[in-house]
Order: sequence, then structure tokens, then C-alpha cells
Amino acid sequence: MTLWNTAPWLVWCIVLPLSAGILTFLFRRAAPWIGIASALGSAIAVAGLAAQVMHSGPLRYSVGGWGVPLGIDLRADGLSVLMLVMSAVIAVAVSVYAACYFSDTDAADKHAAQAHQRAYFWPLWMFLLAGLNGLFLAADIFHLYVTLELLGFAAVSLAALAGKRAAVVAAMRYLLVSLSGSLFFLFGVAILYAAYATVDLTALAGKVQPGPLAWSALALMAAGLLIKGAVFPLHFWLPPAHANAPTPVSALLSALVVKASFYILLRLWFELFSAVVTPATATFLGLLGAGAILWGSAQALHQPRLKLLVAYSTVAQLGYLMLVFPLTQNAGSALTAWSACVYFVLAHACAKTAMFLAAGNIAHAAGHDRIADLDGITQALPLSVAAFALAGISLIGLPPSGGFIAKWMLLQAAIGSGEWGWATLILAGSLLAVAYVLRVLWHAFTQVEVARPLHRVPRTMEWSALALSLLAVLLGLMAARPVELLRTGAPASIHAPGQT
Amino acid sequence: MNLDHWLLVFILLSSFVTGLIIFFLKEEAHRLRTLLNLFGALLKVILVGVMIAGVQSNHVYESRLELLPGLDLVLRADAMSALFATLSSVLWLVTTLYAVGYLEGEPHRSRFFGFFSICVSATTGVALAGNLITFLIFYELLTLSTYPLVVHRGTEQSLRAGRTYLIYTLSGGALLLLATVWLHTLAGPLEFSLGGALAQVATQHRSELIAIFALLITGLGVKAALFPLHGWLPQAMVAPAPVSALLHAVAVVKAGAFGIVRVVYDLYGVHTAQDLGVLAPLAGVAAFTIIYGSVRALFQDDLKRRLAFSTVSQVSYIALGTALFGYLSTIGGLTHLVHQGIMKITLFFCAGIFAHTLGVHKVSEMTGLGLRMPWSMTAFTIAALGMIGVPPFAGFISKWYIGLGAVSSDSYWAVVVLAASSALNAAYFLPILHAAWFKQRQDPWPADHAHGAGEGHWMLLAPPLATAALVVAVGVLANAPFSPLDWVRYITEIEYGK
Amino acid sequence: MNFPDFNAALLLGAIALPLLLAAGMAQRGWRSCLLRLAPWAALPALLVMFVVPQGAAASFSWLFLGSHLGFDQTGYIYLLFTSTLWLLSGLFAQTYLVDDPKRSRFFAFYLLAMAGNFGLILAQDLVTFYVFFSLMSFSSYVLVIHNGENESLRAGRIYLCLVVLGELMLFAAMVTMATNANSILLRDAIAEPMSDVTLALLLLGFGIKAGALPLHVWLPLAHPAAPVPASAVLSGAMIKAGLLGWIRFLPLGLEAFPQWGALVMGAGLAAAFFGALVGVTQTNPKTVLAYSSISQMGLITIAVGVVLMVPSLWPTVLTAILIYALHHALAKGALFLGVGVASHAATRAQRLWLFVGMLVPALALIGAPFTSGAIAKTALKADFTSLPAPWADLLQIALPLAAIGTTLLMARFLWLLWSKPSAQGHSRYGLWIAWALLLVAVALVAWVLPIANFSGHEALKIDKIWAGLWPLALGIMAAWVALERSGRNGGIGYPRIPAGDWLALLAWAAPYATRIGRNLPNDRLIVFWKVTAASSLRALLRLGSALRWSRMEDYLRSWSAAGMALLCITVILYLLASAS
Amino acid sequence: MTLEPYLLYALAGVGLFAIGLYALIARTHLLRKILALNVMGTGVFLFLVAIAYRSEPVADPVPQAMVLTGIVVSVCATGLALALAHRVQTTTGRMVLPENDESGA
Repeated sequence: MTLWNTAPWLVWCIVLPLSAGILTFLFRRAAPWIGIASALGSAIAVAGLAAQVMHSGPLRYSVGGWGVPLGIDLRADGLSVLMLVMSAVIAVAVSVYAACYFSDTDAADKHAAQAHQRAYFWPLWMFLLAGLNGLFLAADIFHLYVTLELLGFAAVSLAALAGKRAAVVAAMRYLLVSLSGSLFFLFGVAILYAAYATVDLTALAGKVQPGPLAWSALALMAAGLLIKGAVFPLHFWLPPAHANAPTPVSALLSALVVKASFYILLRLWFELFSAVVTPATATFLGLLGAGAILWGSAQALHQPRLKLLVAYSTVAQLGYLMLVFPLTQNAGSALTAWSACVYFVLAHACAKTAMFLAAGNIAHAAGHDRIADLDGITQALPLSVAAFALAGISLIGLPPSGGFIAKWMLLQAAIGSGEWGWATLILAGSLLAVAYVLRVLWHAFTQVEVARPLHRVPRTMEWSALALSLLAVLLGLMAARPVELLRTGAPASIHAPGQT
Repeated sequence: MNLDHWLLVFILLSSFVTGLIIFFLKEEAHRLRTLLNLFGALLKVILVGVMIAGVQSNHVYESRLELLPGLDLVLRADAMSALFATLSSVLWLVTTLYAVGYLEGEPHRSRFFGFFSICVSATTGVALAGNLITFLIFYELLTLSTYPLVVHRGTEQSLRAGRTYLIYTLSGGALLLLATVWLHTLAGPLEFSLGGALAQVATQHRSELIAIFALLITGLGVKAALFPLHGWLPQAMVAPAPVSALLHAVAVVKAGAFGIVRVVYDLYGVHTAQDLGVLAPLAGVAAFTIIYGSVRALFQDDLKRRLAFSTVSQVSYIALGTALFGYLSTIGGLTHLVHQGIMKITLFFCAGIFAHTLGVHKVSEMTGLGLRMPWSMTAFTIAALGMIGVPPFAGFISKWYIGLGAVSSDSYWAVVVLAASSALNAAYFLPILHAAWFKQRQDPWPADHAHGAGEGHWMLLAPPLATAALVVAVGVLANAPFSPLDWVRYITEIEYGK
Repeated sequence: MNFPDFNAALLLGAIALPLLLAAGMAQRGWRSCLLRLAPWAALPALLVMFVVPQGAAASFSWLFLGSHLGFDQTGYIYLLFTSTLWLLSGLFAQTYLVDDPKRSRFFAFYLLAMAGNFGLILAQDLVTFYVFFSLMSFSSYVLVIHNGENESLRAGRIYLCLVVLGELMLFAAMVTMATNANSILLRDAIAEPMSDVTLALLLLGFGIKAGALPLHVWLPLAHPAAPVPASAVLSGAMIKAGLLGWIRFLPLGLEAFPQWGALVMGAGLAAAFFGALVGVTQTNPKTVLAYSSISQMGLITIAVGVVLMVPSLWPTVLTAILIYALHHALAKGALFLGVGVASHAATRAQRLWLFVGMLVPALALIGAPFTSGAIAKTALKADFTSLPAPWADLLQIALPLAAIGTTLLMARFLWLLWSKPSAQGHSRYGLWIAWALLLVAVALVAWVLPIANFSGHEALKIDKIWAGLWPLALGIMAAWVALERSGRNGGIGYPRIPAGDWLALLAWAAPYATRIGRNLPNDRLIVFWKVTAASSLRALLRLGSALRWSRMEDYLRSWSAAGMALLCITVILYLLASAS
Repeated sequence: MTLEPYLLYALAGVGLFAIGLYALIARTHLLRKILALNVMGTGVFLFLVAIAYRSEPVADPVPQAMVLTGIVVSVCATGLALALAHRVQTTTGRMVLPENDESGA
């Protein structure tokens, strides 16, 4: 057991997928197995790390023993562990799904692109995972930049994987956006270093004081992250990029990649800039979130295609995350709001992955994803439709899903601090979500003799979607533990005195 | 063994697991599915029986799961939950039998029965919920699990009805959520406790509590079909008959009404609610709904629509009984919760039989039905008379107590409302009975599936006969031990601290 | 078995047996046997009279809301005439309906109504009374519409409307009483002071059943519409249930309500004359009898009014009312059955016998000397003498006048019966036997009534005989004149009033009302809601398409817009952060 | 306040960043956009180097390490961008991102 308790799990979280990335590139035939194994392996590593953090609080690890300022440090607290757990779970599910998806030769129209896609998916995906895990474990802002870029490259390449016109164009735009966002962030890093001569998160936390340099660093970094995180009105690149990618990629992009930017923003906001941020900035971000919720939902209501609908739903759901900033302004409900948004990230990741996978199954089976022509799809794919519905339940925020618990806490924070506007917005967003989810489910119950020839969808693909959606629903019943874990190493700014 | 801890969970799972298994059954596995259905239903009835026996001997059953710090999922059996749980489990058993017969040979039965079972689990959950949050969770689950049942036929009309249903109920759910969270921030865990839990809070947050009450009632009123939130109910009658029966008698509408009861008695506490002055408006709305529903029912030619508006009216009796501050009216309201369920389920069963066997959907087509299907029509007649409040059937008992309560709280207007509604009930039921029994039929039946003679299938016929017998029994033997009335008296004594 | 239990079982059995037989009718195979048994279901009730001591009581806590049955003097008299009537009418019906295809239905509901009638007589609490009262009312609906003709259906409809109306009024009244007394026992309930509203509700609610003005309209329609044996019990037994309701529920003898007393007496008096006046214009002998019932019940209503005015008279008035009820029930039953016999009297001898037989109840009804009517009227009049100023004299004049009216009615009835064409086909002796037995009862029962402090011999005094005789003579003369005139003119000389009198006005107004009603169901409010909701939704959607969602999204995607947004957000963040 | 040399360099870096950003937004040709990103990156690097110059007498090694890493990243980014731009040209026939019609499959 000592091994379990003392092993440097943090490092394994990064090293495993990184090496798997190289291996899958070298051994293409065995790539799916290596990928799945590495996803499982990093899941075990995450589990080990979680046990350690739960047992002994936040961890810090110096790679190679160099230490600050020149070496690379890794650190893990409640927030990062939860994010890692999320990515590990999604990674396993998506890997399993992808193994099936890319080896399925039934898809006649994809024959040519098939081999190419399979060849590049696994290495890119493994690098993506490595970048993600590295990002969640990064202890300094420069390291955050590097992992963010690594993540961005992998994501862009994956988005372009389908090779079709729309996908390539979307990926190009994604890349430009991603790079400019990163440069904004890097500029912010430089300014912070100029002012305080350190990039270590912990070291910076106490130092940053209001002033032109801090303000400009905040503005640049936040703006960069907002555009990378696809927050309204900077979301424009997201729907085409997510909707035109192969199904597992869409799921990953929507569930994990955009969350990375949000994670960084969360870290910066509550640890670095806690002395700099003002209620007005917080409200401004909240307003952007409100715009995202309304605009994204409205767009989702108008999309003719299933995957675009799901992508716009991501835009809307990301808006909720922005509400954490205004809602933490009141010291009494700060912790609730903070927990709410982190839990929201978890629930959304599971639900959105499940939804994209289910949408992919539907598109795969029907040969198209035009919502208007989906009559009778339930008869062909009952499990996928069930997965879609369950994921929808979580997105809407109906009990007992994870989305419900998250929205509960958001509402609690909003009402607890007397913010009726935000409370109304949260409820309105839920009802809009009902409307767009129902647009799809409407067709689930129509009774049509299925005359069209449908592609067969492997059971594994259906089940992995269903499993994730079930997880999204059941997340509501196991919220106590994660929320507890979240307090481990939570930033001081949200720990109000006397708050339980 | 710690059975106490798990009994309630088992009660929930008895139908939930059944439902899940049924989802994965092949469409053709008719026998196995029926067996599973009946097994689940029987098991649930037995478990509920065990629970009642325990509750009677002051056993405390409670299961608790921490959702969040300070936010628990609580299942608890008290006298009130036992009442509703019994109603739903017994009627589920009957409805299952009926549904098996009704849907014979139709497509998507596995889906139907799966959701059917889950729907009942949700209802039981609503019954057993130990705090407002748990109630909310099962309440929403109920919404979700009934939607597939409403749209089961998959026609344009039923899909539209389903959409209306979801829009109404989910909007209501959103308000309920808002109110729950608000109340949670004011008063903490919101456990249901006999006699209410908010007396302390009420002294400081008077106006907030009133606003929250309004929100709660609006949220619950959607399902309880209080005017003007009743619009979904008449539309939802496009669903297959067993579903309508379930919606109107056991699950959805009742969950709303039960919620109102819970909120008034076990959350606010009836004295606190009276003190806040929120009961009078509720009584007013309920009274208006009673009359309004009856008047609307009068002009419906579609039998199920007529019954639906009748439900709108009848369910508000429960709200009225609850809102008239008084021991006796509470008895009436709660008794009506059970009695209305038994009566309305009988009516819908019969309406289903008429539609299924003879293609009779309209009131105007029912002429001569009594001679053709005497047993079904007898059941219908008994239930209809009960609805009117003709003694000694079930409806009379509850109306009697609501009336007593109205007088004892000096709300004579409520007696007038009761009388007017009964008159309207008579006006829309008696012509049906008259035409069915005493008029000679000239035209052929719209669609005679039984080919000239006889009643429907025994699986269709037995459930309404059983429930009709119950309608008679709970009225005639109202005072006997373990009758609904007896049980309700027991509850009410606790609520009023007698 | 000890005796109290035996009594309880018998009391319950008297009600339960008809119910059980009725339930058994549902089984097709048992019907022929049960049809034969049906009339005898009234036997336990008769048995109760002889076996159960007065004052016996029984409680069944499991039944309804705790049911209390009891047997007292009122119950005794009531059981006496109701069970006799139900039994004999039942026997009559067996023959009368022997080839009627719907006779099992008839008997099923006949039994239900019988059970209801016995039940309400024995009931000692509000709920039980109410239960059996409605059982009787609703079951007799089926008896009314038995022949299924349009006339009967209309009569049934009107009957049902009034039944429901009555039930509702009674419901309100009983709920009030039960709440005020905090008990459903009758004796507790009437001990509480009663409000005017409750009193009015009771008077009207039971008044419907008792045929009190102006709610009597169902009676002249329903009684003739029903088959003869059903009319006999309707007019003889069931109409008295309303009266029993008054006896049981009104605080008679406990409290004085002078205004109400005057009102009730006025109504009764009006009914007595109104029934007679309208009745003589009728052409259907059964309708004439129905109006006669209204008139006779009017007389009893006067007695109720008397007690409301002068409570101290209650013990003697009760006796008078009971005797009058008994007498009227049997006599009216015999008359109705006679109508049935007439429809099967083929030969002239039979018609003659019939006519002679009919004279017995007819004379009794008029109150001719030596009949039960004479006893009843004597008892009634004895109480009226001690009324306050105008009433004593008024009634002194009015009662003989009413007797004249009754004479006219009976004459009209007999004339109508006689002038009917003689029936075809063979005679049925079963009818004759049942009828004859009832005639015997009419002639004798009142004389042997075991009521304390009362004897029929009072009516044998010479002044009483005279008082009975002169109105009869005057009436016969008036009838003679009328007959002469009509014979000369070839028809009845006065206007025909349709049965159900003022309902005809309603029937005239009905089309207009329905036209208004038909316009109502469009439910303006709902239409308004729907239109508003739909149009606002449509407006929203139109707004959506006007905004060109996708076009806007494309604009956001353009580099200039996106870049400006990015820059703006950066600047705004800076400004907001520095603004503190 | 004297304008120290490092500050001059730093401001020049900011200027480069701004020029690059302008070009990124205003220019439609993909190559120009990619070049603009490189200019932006160079601006940041210049800024960092200028900061390193602050500390006397030895230059701060940390920003230098950052710039080195940054350059590596930038090269990768440029490579990826060029490859993608090439694909855009082969699939659309132009070296320009279309402004609309991207939601269609």
C-alpha cells in the first residue's frame, strides 16, 4: 500500500498518455489497444492521485527535483483532481467508442478517409490527453501556457481530421483563434512576470495587487481564455469546428477542451487576481454568460442538423460557467457558487460527451443528421436515443442528474445572495434547453415504418454513450463526495469565514 | 437485520428494476413481460403492506443519502406517505393488469411498460419523499417518465399533447425548484414533519414565506391542474386509456395534489399557513377550479375529455379540503385523494374498454352501451355516481367531510361550491348513464371488435370491476378500521396535534 | 343468540335482504327464481314490526360513518304501511309485468328503492338517512322511465333534476347540522339551535320528495309515467319519505318558528287547493291521482306548519300526521293499483266490481264517515283548533273546502276510469288478489292501530260524521253538475292545464335558454388564452426569423466582428478592473 | 522619469503585438494571418527579453527560458497553420477563410 500512497501519480497522469501518443504513432495497428490501455492507465493514476489528495491534502511535485524557478512543478488539489477524474472517465469512454468508431468498416462513404483518420486519431488524442492532464496539474502560469498550446494543437488537428472542406475551414479558424488566444495569455504571463518576477501560481497568489500592470494582465489573459473557451460573443468558431469533426472528436472538444480554458480562468480569477477583480468585472463576465445561454439556446433551436444543435448547446451551457464570477461576489454563497460551477463542468462533460456520441450514432445509422428526417429513429437505435434523452435531462438540469445538483447550487447561491436576475436566467436557460432537447426527442416517438436502409451501429458505441449518460444522471446522487473534495485546497478567496 | 433502512428503497426498486428489465425485453416476450409486470406490482403491494404494518406500530422507516452537505435525499414512511403509497401501489397493480389487456398486440410494449413501471416508482418516491428536495426530485422524474407514455401512440396529436404536457409541467417544475431553493436558503433542510417545520422561520421571513408559498403552489398546481394551469390535462387524454387512468388517478395529478397537501401540512404546518393568510387564496382558486372544470366538462362530447375536465374539477376538492382551515375539511381533502383516485381510475378504465372494444369515443355514441356491456357500464355507473357524490359511494364520504369542514370554518360559500359542483357533476354524468342504460340504440357501433356480443377481454374487465367494488366498499365501510377514512383520521389527528 | 343482537340483525336484515336480492339479479341464471321472491323481500320489515320492541336501537360502527338504526313509533307506523304497500305492489307487479321483457330490471330497482325506503325509516343518523334516501330516489328513477317512451323519459329527466337539487340542499343542511352538533346522530343534530338557512334547505329538500309547492312538478309527470305498481309505491310509500324527513330533521316540538310555520301552512294550504284545482283538469286518471297526492300532502304539510308555529302541539300532531300518512298511503296505493286492474278488466261484471272496490279508497281519501280518512281528518282537525287567531278559523273553513275538492278529484278520477274503453284479453287474477288485499287494509288498518292515547272511535261521534258527510255531499253535487254540463257541451268546460303545470312555461322558454347555452361553451377565456399564447409564440418565432439567427451568427463569425469583440472585451475588462 | 532602455524594448514589443493583432483581424489572406500571429508572438518575446534585461548585472534566465520555449511552440504553430492553410487551399481553392456557409456539412 505504500506504493499506492507514495507513487508520483501526478507524473504518471502525464507520462502515460504522452508515451502512448508516441507508441500509437509507431504501432498503428495496435493503436486502439494502446490508446485504451493508456486511458485506463491514466485513469488508475488519477484514482491514485485522488486517493492521495483526499488523504493528505494538496500535493506538489517537482519534476526532476529542479524546483522553482527554473524547474517544472506539478501540483494537485481538489479542483485539479476533479478535472482529472473527469478527463479520465471521458477518456476511457471515448477511447472505447473510438476504437469501435474508427474500425467500423460498415460506413461505406468513409472508406477513403477511414485509414487516414484512424492513423492520426490515436496519437493526436493521446497528446491531447497528455496536454489536458498536464494543464490540470500545472503549478505555474507559463506551464499553463505551454500545455494550453499543446492542447490547442492536438485539438485543431483532431478537428481537421475529417478532411472535408467544412472541417478544414473550421479547423483553420479554430487554430487562428486558438493561437491568438494563447498569445494574449502569454502576453499576460509576461506582464505578470514583469511585475512580480515569478510565474508560480502559489507565489503569485499573495503578491498581485491592483495596478495598471495587473489590470492589463487580467484583461489580456481573461480575453484570451474567453476566446479559447468560446464564450459568447467569441464562440463563433466552436459550432463548425465541433460539428464537423468525427464523432469522438466532437465529444472530446466539447466536453474537455473548452473546459481547460475555463479551468485556467478559474485558477487565475480566484487565486491570482482575487485582489484585482472587481464586482463590475465579475458582473460583466456574468453578462457574457447570460448572452451565451440565451444566444446559444436560440441558435440551437434553429439548427437544422443534430450535431450543430449539440454544439450550440455547448455554447449555451458554457454560459452557465460564467455565472460563477458574479455569484461568488457575495461571501456567504461563494463556496456554493464555486462548487456549483465545478460540478457543472463535470456534469456537462459527461452529458455532452454522451450526447455527441449518441448524436454520432444516430447520424451514423441514418446516414445524415438532419433533425427533420429523424422519424422512427428510436426503433433503430433505442439505446442511443435513450442516451440522448438522459444526457438531455442532465443538460436541462432535471433531477436527479448532475446538472440538477449543479443548477441547484447555482440557484442556491443566486437566491442566497439575493441575485434574482441570475436565478431567473438559470431557470429560463433550463426551459430553453427543454425546448431544444425536445426538438430531437419529438422524433423519437413518431411511429414510422423504417423503410430507409440504416447502417448498423455496433453495440459498443451505443453502450458507451449510454453509460456516460447514465453517469451524468447518476452524478446527482453522488455529489457529496466531489463537493467535499473540492474544498481541499480551494482558494482562500471563496472560503468565507463561518461558511460551511 | 437492518430492514428498516432498506425497506423503502426496496419499495422504490420493486418497480424501478422491473421497468429497467422490461426495457430490454424483446417485443415478442409477452408472457415474460406480463409476468414481470405483475410480479413487480405484487411485490410492491406486499412491501407497502409491510410498511403500513410497521408504521401502524410506530416503526420509523427512513433511508437517507447525502446529496450535498446539508442536502439529503430522504425517504421516510409516515402515515401520510403510507396513504399515498398504498393508493399508488394498489392501483398500479390493477392498472398493470388492465394495460396488459389493453395493449395486447400493439407495438412498443416493452417501452411502454418500462416507462409505466418507472412512472410508478416515481410516484412512490413522491409518496415516500421525506423532504421537499426529495419530493422535487421524484416529482420531476415523474414528469419525465410519463412523457413517453403520453406520446406513446406517436401520432401528431399525441406528440403535440406531449409537448404541451412537458411545457406545462417543466415550467411548473422550474418554479418549484426556484421556490425550493429559496426556502432552502431560508430554512435549511426542509424535512417534512407532521405539523410543519416552518413556524420558527415564519416569524422572521413572513413575506418571503408567502411568496414562496405562491411559487410552490403554482409549481404544484400545474400537475394538480389548478386553474389556469390545467391546460395540459384535457390534451393529455390522447394517451392510451391505462395512461390516462394512471395520470388522472394515481400519478401525475395526484402527485400535484399530494404535494399541496405536503406543503400545507408537513412543510409549512397548517397553523403557520393559516397564520400567513395563504390558505384563503388557495381555497379561492380551488373553488373556482372546481366550478370551472365542471362547467367545461359539461360541454365536452369526447368522453375522455369530459372525464379530464372532471378531473380538473375533482382534484381541486383535495386542494379545497386542504385549504379550508379545519380538522374536518382536512379529513375530507385527504380522503378525496384516495377516493377520487379509485373513482377516476374506474371511469378511465371503462372509457378505455368502450373505445377498445366498440370504438366508442364520444358521449353521443354511448347510447345503449349498458345493454351491450352491462358489467363495464355498471362499473362506470358506480364510479360516476360516486363522482357526483351520491351516497354511499366513495365520493360522498369525502364531500361530506369537506362540507363539514367548510361549515365548521364558517366558509358556507364552500358548501355552495360543493353543491354547485355536484349539480354540474350530475349534469354531465347522469345523461351518459341515462343514454347508456335506457335508450335504445339504432346505429351500429363505430368499430365492434368483439363482433356483436359480449364484454371486453377479462383483463380489461376485471380491473374496473375491482375498483368499482372498492368505490362501493370505501363508501359503505367508511368507518371500518383500515379504511381510507380511518387512516386519514389518524393522520389528521397527528397533523392537528390532537 | 341474545335479543339485542337479534334485533340488530333483523333491523339490518330488513334493509339488506332487498339489497341482496337486487344484487342477485345481476346473475342471469338466478333471475327467474329471484323474480318470484322479490315481493317477499318486504317480509323482514313486516317482521320487524311484530318482533322488535319499540325503542330498540342498533349501531354498526363499520357501516358508513358509523350507522345507527332504530325502531320507534314513527318507524312502526311507517314500516306498517310501507312494507304492506311494497309487498302488495310487488305481488301485483309480478302479474302485471308478467310478459314485460324488462321486468328483471324493474324488480332490481324496485328492490333497491324498497331497501332505501326501509333504510331511511330505520335510520337514526344523518348519513344513514341520507344514504338510503338517495338510494330510494335514484333507484325510483329507473321505475319512472320503465316503459322507455318519450313521455316517461321526459318525466324521468325532470324527476332526476329535482332529485339532484334536493340531494344537494339536503347535503348542505346535513353538513351544517352535523358540524354544529358535532355528531351525526339525529337526536343530537336536532337538539342544536337551527339557522333559518338550514331550515329552509330542509323544508325545500324534503319538500321536493313530498311534492310540496312549488317543487311538486315532477310528481304529476313521474307518477303516471311509471308502471302502475311503481306509481303505487311512489305515491303511497316514497312520497312519505319526504314527510319523514321533516319529522326527523326539523326541530319540531323543540323550537318555535312562527314565520316559517305560517309560510309552511300557507304552502300546504295552497297545495291542497292547487292540487285539486289542477287535478280536475287532467285527462289521465293517474295524473289525477298524482295531483290528489299533492293536495293530500298539502294537508299534512299544514300540520307540519302548525307544529313549527306551536311546538307544544307536537305529540298529538305527530300522531295525526302518522295516521294521515298511513291512511293516505294505503288509499292512494289502492287507487293506483285499481288503475292497473282496470286495464285488465274485460267484462262488465269485473268493471262493476272494480268500481265498487274503488269507492273504498276514494271515500277514504275524501274523509267520508267510517273510513280511515275520517279518523285521520278528525285527528288532524283536533289539533288545529288550538292555533292562534286567524289560522284556527281559516283552517276550519279550508279543510271542508279541501274535502270538497278531493271529492271532485275522486269523481273526476272515477269518471275517467269508467269512461275508458274496456280492456281486451283475459283477466289476471293475481292483480285482483293483491288489490283486494290492499282494499282490506285500507278499510281496516286504521281502526286497529296500536297507538297510545289515540283511538279511532273519536271519529264515530255524530258531529264528526256530519263534518265528514256534508263536504262529500256537496262535492258529489258539484261533480254531478260538472258532469251534466260537460255532457251537454260535449267536453270539459274549463281550460286544460298540462301535467306538471308551471313546467310548461319552462318548456316554452327552454329553446331560448339552450340557444344562449349553446353559445357559452366556446369558452371565451380559453379561446383568449390560446389565441394569446399562440400568437405571442408566433410573434416570437417571426421575430426570430426577422433577426435571421443564422445571418447574425455569420456576422459574429466575421473576423472584423470577432476581432472587435475580442478587443472590446479586453478593454472593457481592463476598464472595469481599474474602475474600482 | 527616464526612459530606461529595457522599457523601450518592452514598449516595442507591445507595439509589435498590436501591429500583429491588427493584421490578424484586418488581413484576409491566410498567409498574412499566420505571419501576423508570428509578429504578435515576436512582440511578446521581445517584451520578455526586455524584462530579462532589467536585472543587473546578469540577465534573468527565466524569461529567456520562456522565450526559448515560446519560439519552439511558435514554430510548431506556424508549421501546423501552414499545413492547414495548404489544406484549405486544396479543398476550397482559395487561401481565404470563407465568411459564411460553414455550418453546412
